[in-house]
Amino acid sequence: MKEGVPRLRLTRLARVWSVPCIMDYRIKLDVFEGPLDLLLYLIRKNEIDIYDIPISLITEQYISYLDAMKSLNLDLAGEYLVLAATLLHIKSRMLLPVSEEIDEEEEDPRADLVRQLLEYQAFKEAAIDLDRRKMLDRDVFTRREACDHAVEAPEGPVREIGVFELVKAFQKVMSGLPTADLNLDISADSMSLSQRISEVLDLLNERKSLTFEELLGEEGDRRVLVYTFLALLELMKMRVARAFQQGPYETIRIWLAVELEGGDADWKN
Amino acid sequence: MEELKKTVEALIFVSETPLSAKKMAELFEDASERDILEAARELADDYERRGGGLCLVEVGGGFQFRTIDSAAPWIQKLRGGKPASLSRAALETLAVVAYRQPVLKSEIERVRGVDVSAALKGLLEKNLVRIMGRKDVAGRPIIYGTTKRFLEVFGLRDLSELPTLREMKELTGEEGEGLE
Amino acid sequence: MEELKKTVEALIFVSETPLSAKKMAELFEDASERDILEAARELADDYERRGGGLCLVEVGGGFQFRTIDSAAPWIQKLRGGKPASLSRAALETLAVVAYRQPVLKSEIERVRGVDVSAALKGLLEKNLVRIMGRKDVAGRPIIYGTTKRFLEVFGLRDLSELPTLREMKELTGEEGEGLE
Repeated sequence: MKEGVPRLRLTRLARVWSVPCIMDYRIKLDVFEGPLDLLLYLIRKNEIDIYDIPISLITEQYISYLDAMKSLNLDLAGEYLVLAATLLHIKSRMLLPVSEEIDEEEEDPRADLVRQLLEYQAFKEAAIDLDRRKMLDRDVFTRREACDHAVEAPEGPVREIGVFELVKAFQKVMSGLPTADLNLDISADSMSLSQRISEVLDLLNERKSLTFEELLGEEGDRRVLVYTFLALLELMKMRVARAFQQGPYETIRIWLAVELEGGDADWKN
Repeated sequence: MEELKKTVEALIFVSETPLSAKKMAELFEDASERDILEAARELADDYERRGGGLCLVEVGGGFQFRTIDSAAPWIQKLRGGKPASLSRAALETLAVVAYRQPVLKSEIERVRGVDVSAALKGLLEKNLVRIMGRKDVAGRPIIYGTTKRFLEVFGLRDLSELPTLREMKELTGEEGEGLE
Repeated sequence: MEELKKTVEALIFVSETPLSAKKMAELFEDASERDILEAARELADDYERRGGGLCLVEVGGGFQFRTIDSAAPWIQKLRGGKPASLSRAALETLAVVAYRQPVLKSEIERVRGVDVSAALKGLLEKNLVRIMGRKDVAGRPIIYGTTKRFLEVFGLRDLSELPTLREMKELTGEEGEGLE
């Protein structure tokens, strides 16, 4: 989409609103950024005070707009229907007789919607402000490095990397695997487990052996407790740690099954 | 021209991203961050007074040379291809992230009233938005914020330079909407 | 400054390689190669007379901005201390370690489908990956995991803040829309 196109379309839209035809609706569809945007448009078109929206009128126009979209078999995002339901609900509440006493305390049924519209309007304007700024690589340009491939310097600091880049890299690697291997379920939980495994390893490395209680007693948090236990099971499965118990009811002691690499501070940091 | 000022000019020129006075100060033994800041701002004034094709701007916490905007059509012609531009969905999403950060996806969706997955993904890919971590509530949702690149692209010194959000502005009388 | 001269300055500035007057002339309808050559040489004179940190030189059949010689040591110092970015191989290896830790080299290689010795070595040197121990099986293979420094570089509090693949899939699930 070229810059300036939305404005062009909106102007055109305003002009043709009263003479609907298939093409116009098609144009209208991608002009709006969602139900709130459409509602703001209707309010502006009718020159309505946003603090005193005639709900019947707006609801009617809003719904006939949705009907038109549906009749054209255009994809109607669920969000449009949700707002339609909200409008109908407000309309029905407005029809209820209000008793005098609670009138003062009871909020106008439209209040929430108005707040939402005003908030959205503010961000819509903020978006326009952003777009009006001199944008790099659109309005202003900087020098480009002739050839800047990511060359790894063996030493020296590493540039800060966005988490998104890391996930993308992982996604890319995983996409090359058969689906059985994908394991899309890497959840926050398994990451917490990794974290705990690493911590338990550090602790074992430092202290050589620990009692079960010492290990579990480190943190009071129930969640951490569970992770500690799972981490221990994982380490035993990997045969990195071993647990010994002298006899029933005796203290369980955890040992490192293998020597960790030297005392190198590098991997303990 | 003074030696320090010359060097500062050369350093800013070769840096790929906005170069801060602090970073430059680390290179020199006998010049303070303050001296450097002064030299860089003098340079920026020089370029403005000269009124040529380049300007030196303070952006994203540093200094960067840029072309004047009147040259944009010719540069686009030289480089070929489409100019970088953001859709309205992207701009609105970016605005919510910028003003509300640290912010959750659900909050952006509440404000915009639509699903923002695609827009958010595009902004992450363009490195305008970043993942800041997770919120310590049930479900531990991801927290989003803007990047340094965001400041650079929109020519902002820092986030405080964003204009105030006109949140409670009356809607009536506001005509001529749409992006320009 | 004359409009053509400004534009010529901006064009030379943004060009990655020396830009010839001929190539610039192709962009303009109402300026000849000769006009452009004249403007560019005037600019070169301006910069020389100014005696700043930059100069405009005629090289390889075109014009190019360069920094003055005396700035070279500082530029080298700036570049030397510049944080390096990770290569794709390193980033992918790091991603596998991060998401699959505690992990063996053989597992990383199975996933990536290539030898990862060099990448792992680099990540160990950069202190992004660490040896967590050895697995108590034949050959006692080394177990790898990420470091605290890793969290710092990615701005995370702990590993559980890493987005899950499912969350990313939710963002990337929708096609089209958003940005172009």
